[in-house]
Amino acid sequence: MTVDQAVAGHAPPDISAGPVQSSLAKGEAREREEVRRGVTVADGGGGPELARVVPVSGRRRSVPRWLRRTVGPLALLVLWQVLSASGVLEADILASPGTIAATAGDLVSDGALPSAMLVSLQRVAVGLLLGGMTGVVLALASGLSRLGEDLIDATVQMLRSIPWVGVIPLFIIWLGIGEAPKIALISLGVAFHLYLNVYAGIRGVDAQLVEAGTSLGLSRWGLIRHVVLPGALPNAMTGLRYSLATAWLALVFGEQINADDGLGFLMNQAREFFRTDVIVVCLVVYAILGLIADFLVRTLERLLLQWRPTFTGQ
Amino acid sequence: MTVDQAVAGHAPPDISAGPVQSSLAKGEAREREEVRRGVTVADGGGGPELARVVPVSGRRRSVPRWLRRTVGPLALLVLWQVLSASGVLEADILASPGTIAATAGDLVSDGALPSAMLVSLQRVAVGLLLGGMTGVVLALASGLSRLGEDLIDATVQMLRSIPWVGVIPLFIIWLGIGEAPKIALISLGVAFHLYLNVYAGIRGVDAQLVEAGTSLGLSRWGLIRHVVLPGALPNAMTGLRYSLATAWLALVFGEQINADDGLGFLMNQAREFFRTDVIVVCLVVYAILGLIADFLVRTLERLLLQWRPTFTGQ
Amino acid sequence: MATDVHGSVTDTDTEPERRPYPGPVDSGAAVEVGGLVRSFGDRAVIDDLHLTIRPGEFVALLGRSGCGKSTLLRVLAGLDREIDGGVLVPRRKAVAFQAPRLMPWKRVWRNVLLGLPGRPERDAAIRALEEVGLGHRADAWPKTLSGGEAQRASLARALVREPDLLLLDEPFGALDALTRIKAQRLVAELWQERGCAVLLVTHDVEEALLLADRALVMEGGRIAYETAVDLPRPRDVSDPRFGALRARLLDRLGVEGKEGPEARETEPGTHADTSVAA
Amino acid sequence: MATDVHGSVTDTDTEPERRPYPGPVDSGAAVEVGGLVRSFGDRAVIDDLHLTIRPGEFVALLGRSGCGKSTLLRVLAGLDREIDGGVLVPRRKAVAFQAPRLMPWKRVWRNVLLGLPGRPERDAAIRALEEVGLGHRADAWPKTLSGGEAQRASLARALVREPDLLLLDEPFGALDALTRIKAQRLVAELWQERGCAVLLVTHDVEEALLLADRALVMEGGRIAYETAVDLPRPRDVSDPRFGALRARLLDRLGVEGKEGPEARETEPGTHADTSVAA
Amino acid sequence: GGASRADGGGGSDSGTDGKGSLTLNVGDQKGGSEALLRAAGELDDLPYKIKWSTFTSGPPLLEAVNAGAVDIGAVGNTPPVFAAAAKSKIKVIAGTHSRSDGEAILVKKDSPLKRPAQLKGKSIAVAQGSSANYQLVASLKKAGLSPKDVTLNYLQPADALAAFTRGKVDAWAVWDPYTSQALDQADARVLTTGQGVVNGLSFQVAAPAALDDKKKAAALKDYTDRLRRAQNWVFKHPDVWAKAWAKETGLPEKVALDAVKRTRGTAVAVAVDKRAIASEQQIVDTFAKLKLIPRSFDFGEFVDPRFNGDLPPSSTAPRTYGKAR
Ligand SMILES: Nc1ncnc2c1ncn2[C@@H]1O[C@H](COP(=O)(O)OP(=O)(O)OP(=O)(O)O)[C@@H](O)[C@H]1O
Ligand SMILES: Nc1ncnc2c1ncn2[C@@H]1O[C@H](COP(=O)(O)OP(=O)(O)OP(=O)(O)O)[C@@H](O)[C@H]1O
Ligand SMILES: [Mg+2]
Ligand SMILES: [Mg+2]
Repeated sequence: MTVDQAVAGHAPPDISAGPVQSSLAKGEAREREEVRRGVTVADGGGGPELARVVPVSGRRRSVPRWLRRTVGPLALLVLWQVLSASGVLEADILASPGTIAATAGDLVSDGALPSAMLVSLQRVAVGLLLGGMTGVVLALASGLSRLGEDLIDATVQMLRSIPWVGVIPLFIIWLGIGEAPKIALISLGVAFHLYLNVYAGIRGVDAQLVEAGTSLGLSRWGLIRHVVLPGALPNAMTGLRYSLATAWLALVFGEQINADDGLGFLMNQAREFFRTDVIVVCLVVYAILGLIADFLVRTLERLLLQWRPTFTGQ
Repeated sequence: MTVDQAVAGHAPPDISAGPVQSSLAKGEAREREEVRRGVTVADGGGGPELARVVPVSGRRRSVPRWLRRTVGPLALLVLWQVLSASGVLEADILASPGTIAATAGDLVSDGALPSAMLVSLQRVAVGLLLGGMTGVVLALASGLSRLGEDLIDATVQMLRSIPWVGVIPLFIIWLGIGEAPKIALISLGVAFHLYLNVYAGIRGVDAQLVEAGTSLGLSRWGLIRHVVLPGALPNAMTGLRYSLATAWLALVFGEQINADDGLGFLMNQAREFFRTDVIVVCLVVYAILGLIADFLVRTLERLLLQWRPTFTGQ
Repeated sequence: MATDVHGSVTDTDTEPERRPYPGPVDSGAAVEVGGLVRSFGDRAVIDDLHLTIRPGEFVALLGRSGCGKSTLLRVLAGLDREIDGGVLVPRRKAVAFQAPRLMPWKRVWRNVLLGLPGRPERDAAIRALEEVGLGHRADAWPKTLSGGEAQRASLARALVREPDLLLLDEPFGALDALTRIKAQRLVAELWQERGCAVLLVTHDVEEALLLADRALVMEGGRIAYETAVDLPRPRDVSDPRFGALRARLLDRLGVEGKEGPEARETEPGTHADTSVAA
Repeated sequence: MATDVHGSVTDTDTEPERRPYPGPVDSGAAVEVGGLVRSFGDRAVIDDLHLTIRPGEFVALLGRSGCGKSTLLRVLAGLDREIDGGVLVPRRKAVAFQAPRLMPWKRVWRNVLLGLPGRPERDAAIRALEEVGLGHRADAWPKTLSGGEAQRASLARALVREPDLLLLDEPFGALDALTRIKAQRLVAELWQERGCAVLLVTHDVEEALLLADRALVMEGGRIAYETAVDLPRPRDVSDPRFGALRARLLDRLGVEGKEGPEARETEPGTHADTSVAA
Repeated sequence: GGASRADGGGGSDSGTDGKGSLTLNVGDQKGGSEALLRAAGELDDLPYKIKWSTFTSGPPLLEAVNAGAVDIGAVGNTPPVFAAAAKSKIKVIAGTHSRSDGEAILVKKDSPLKRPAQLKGKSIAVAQGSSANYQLVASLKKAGLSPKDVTLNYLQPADALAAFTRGKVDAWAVWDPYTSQALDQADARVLTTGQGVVNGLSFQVAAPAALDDKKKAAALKDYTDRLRRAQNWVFKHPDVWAKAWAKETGLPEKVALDAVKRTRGTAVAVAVDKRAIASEQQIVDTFAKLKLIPRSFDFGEFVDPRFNGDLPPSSTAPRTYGKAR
């Protein structure tokens, strides 16, 4: 449910006009009571002011979720078009959606964009996998044991704040200029995000449930599998949201190193050669990737978190 | 409590040797029972195997938390020194801590680092403030109402995935080359991180508590203040963790724009000029900032989340 | 008796009904439910339920576990609106839920004051907590309370309010005998003083008969049985009429009904003729 | 009777005691507690408590709300180790907590099977759930259960295990009369069949006397009162000895003790002579 | 050109050309050496393999050289200065000399600024540490100004373009092809060029380890020869090259052709001789004075003259397509 729903059918008690209440205020209450009960049946009394509980239909949301969620992005698109058409947004500031679409069309038809996406997708997939595993394992190690936390958490918190651009030279020295440093960059970003959220999730699991699991005779691993991890899942989903976006963002840096294809490369090159329209196409692709990631995570959440009757509702 | 603790004093029931259990298995259980109760007082019976519940002292952790947390970072430092001293880590790969300390000393004594920190700190402060407010307000709008969510959430999820380097030219066009675009970049990073976590937090608040709040006659704002926000606080803390780091990281990009001072500038410049030692000093500064941020958030958490008996323990 | 007063009509201040249902709307009732349906999936947990509660009336609601009592309470509290049918309730309601639902991030005394108008003082909360025997735990975090303590805190939170309708969902379930008696007395006193309508969900037939003007039994999604408890107050469990009522109710609730007025004296409590095999 | 068998010593398989406490260690007991202290801050909720439960013994634990019953159970379950004193418990324990503590992310039937050794089948869970009248809700998410349903699921979860010690913390508190009787019967049957030791926390004196071999009253952090329930099974609440025991226990629990064997017949249930002012 | 790529596969293998057991790792930029050699047909009969690695700009390329990840790569006249200042493991082994008309200070067409001296007090965009940075300082000096007399706005080219277009800066010091692009698209005009102010050199920078390897050294020699021939080819076929270059980089063809005629096509291969070293040393000293590098050093230590051979001296005048636009 949302606050809307919660509050709508339920006006806040409007007692504010009354005198300041004492805890279980007796004196004043008794007087009122006498009036009402007819000890002094003055006006014959009357029931309290009633309000109708307005039914809401369970299936009132006929517009599917994903459709309603396109409203915002579409509105943005329309705004962009309107501003471009009306000349407020000059072409040299930001090309109109039409121009961008044309450029995108070119990039697709000459194969530049598809091949870039494909190359990047592979990197992202590997990076997500490696980084995801690292992040979750670290989070488990430090979430589940005090010793792990002492050793790992501060270290990760420290490394996490490091700007990875600055480490690219070191990466080149350590990992060469092949796929390794690119994937390492992606993995790093992913790992830190997952770590942070999964760790927070683990540390947010209700201790009562952990106790219950222990008392049911769950082994250490059973406890992790059946209690701790599911309990950390909502946070892990937030972590996944981050990770998906981060993996693609890391390309912008990763594909500075010896790349001649990929989304990040495309964007860097466009920036290098002032291809503003290509830059915007890349940005739009990123935005779409963001929407896809969001959709994926939402779907996952619907599947995995259906047990969760939270404020989210529906 | 940690799993360590939970499991240690409580060995998992070792019933695995027994035959497969039926739900409330009657047959086999009855036989055993008869033996035990003495229906066939064969061996005189015996109590079950007992285990001692080993007391743990409440104040067993004499080493303060923050001290134990320095172990990881210190170990890393020692490792670095050892590798450097033993020649495994050559100076041209990564200078030794000593060299770095010397460079840091130079940077401090000639005022470059302090002045950079000061300049950046101001930017970070303003950016944190603006971005923090924006992020929280957006998260509230979209966390609290369905309409808000439909309009805002997808849009933010989309914009969040955009690589901001690509947008710097637009920022310059819109905001000039003064402080504005730098602070805008910081704010953006901060806002997105806070948004994502606070939104997840709001949507993770127990619906039962929201109901309780509503039934207590809380107004919309009261509900937000007393139920939704406190419930979202654990996630907001994770968001804050992110934000603090992100604000400083955004400097690396923000201070590409017409800056001649600041930590990000220092680092970019060092990178441009192949000053590996300065880069490493910057990285170390970032790492220390990360530790400070972690310390701040932990302190805040201790203050604000003491009501929360989670797996965190103590 | 408290229940024989009902006065003139008050404005209901709501839009005209969308779906007319039988039964008076403009009576001076505190609760008016007509044709209420609440389904979860295919299962109609509440199915064409009708219920009127007069202002100042104390109604006890009994029924099997899972029969929909809490669901009805949530509807009356205005918390569940995925319903069909007409429901009229006072604006001012207070609820003590079946689970305590204390805000874990507020100390007990702040939980008690939550949502009260004005700037209520800590003292007010302490007084309320003392009435339920929890004064010493006022500064505790909710999650450190024992089961019964949490339930009492939740009760205190409902009772400091001054509602026209008090909804209590098994408020004494986790209390020991003595504490329970005290809490029952407290509720009775407050009800007497304030004259609000009370709907008390309970599994304890005696409790229902000691406190209520009327006892309802819910079954099959509706009020399947209803009986006025027209005993003088203070009530005495040893009163033969009490015993008769109890027997009838227990019978209705499915506990083997050996209990009649004549058998009463040998059949104490709700456990009637329960015997445990050994 | 089930409780008169105790046999030879079994190895306790633990390190030698750090803090010796009075009382036998090597007896064939199912639970051995000596000099147990558990403090929250300055307050010693359990203060020098001694308790021995024989294998196969059914013990009921009564006491005022907040007196430390659940705390004791948590210690016995091995969940709370910030204690002083000696505690010996069987390795195989099962607990039904006061709050249901179902894993919200597992459907009811999976909750029931959680932690069982081997690869128990869904059927096993369904059977256990049917015994507590919850077969039809086996596939529900825990948070959609009613209060009583959740409590029964939690009970079923404890009962499918085959422990040497069964710890039940007010397992019938949220159940209606009939369901409660059935659940009590179920526990009694299982206990009979398995011969495990049971520690049952309850607020219902009759329940305690119907089920237990021994009833304890906790007060001031220790077992302040203890009485054997040496009545033949099946027990009958109308038995005068039952009434006498109930009266004594109620008296000990602070409910005005008009009840004596002679007054029993007019004082049904735990509510004794409660009267509510009106 | 561009049809003969051996394997066009994705991944980091930008591609390999040639046959043989020896593999030369070449660092490149988009539209750089690879495109040049391919367009000129110099990759068709390679007796060794070349593995191409593409970088976005000179500095990361030199990082890779320093790390030994690539054997050789082409960069402008400034990145080696910084790399050398950081004691990177690099050796300059060959150079080209081209016109410096592309190194320009641009102003808007309608700007009141006519002479460099008028820049006093103005704000100027420049990428820190780029060749334009040196050009700006040198041009200012020539006009009797010091960097302190102007407001320097450090901006990367893409960002500077935005700032320049919207008039957030008064002038912009930049190099080709950005110069051509700005002239074409951003209503810019040239206030002054670097001709006669900067040395107009570009370098092939190799990893010392590769030079120490006899076989690789031979390949490097062959590689630089091929580059020199390709450069000659470019001069003769500016249109073909401009087209190929534009295709590689996404530059508009017109801009590419302008840039080729203004700068790129004018390059002649020259020796890294004393004179070249001296002119680089000048940059070193200037930057040291500006505190862009911690201290001055001898640039000669980072030069390996072994391939100078019969190459013309670095003072050789670049070619020209006649009057630069
Ligand atoms: N959100 C839900 N989704 C599906 N079924 C639900 C949901 N909420 C409640 N139910 C079911 O509706 C029925 C009625 O629930 P309710 O909580 O009203 O029972 P109750 O009468 O209060 O029982 P108890 O005495 O055990 O508290 C139960 O069977 C319950 O499982
Ligand atoms: N973590 C804690 N911190 C502080 N006090 C606590 C904590 N846990 C329990 N207590 C207190 O210890 C006392 C005993 O709690 P316990 O839960 O054992 O009571 P109980 O006998 O089970 O009561 P009930 O019948 O109400 O469930 C209570 O007053 C409770 O408030
Ligand atoms: Mg209920
Ligand atoms: Mg308890």
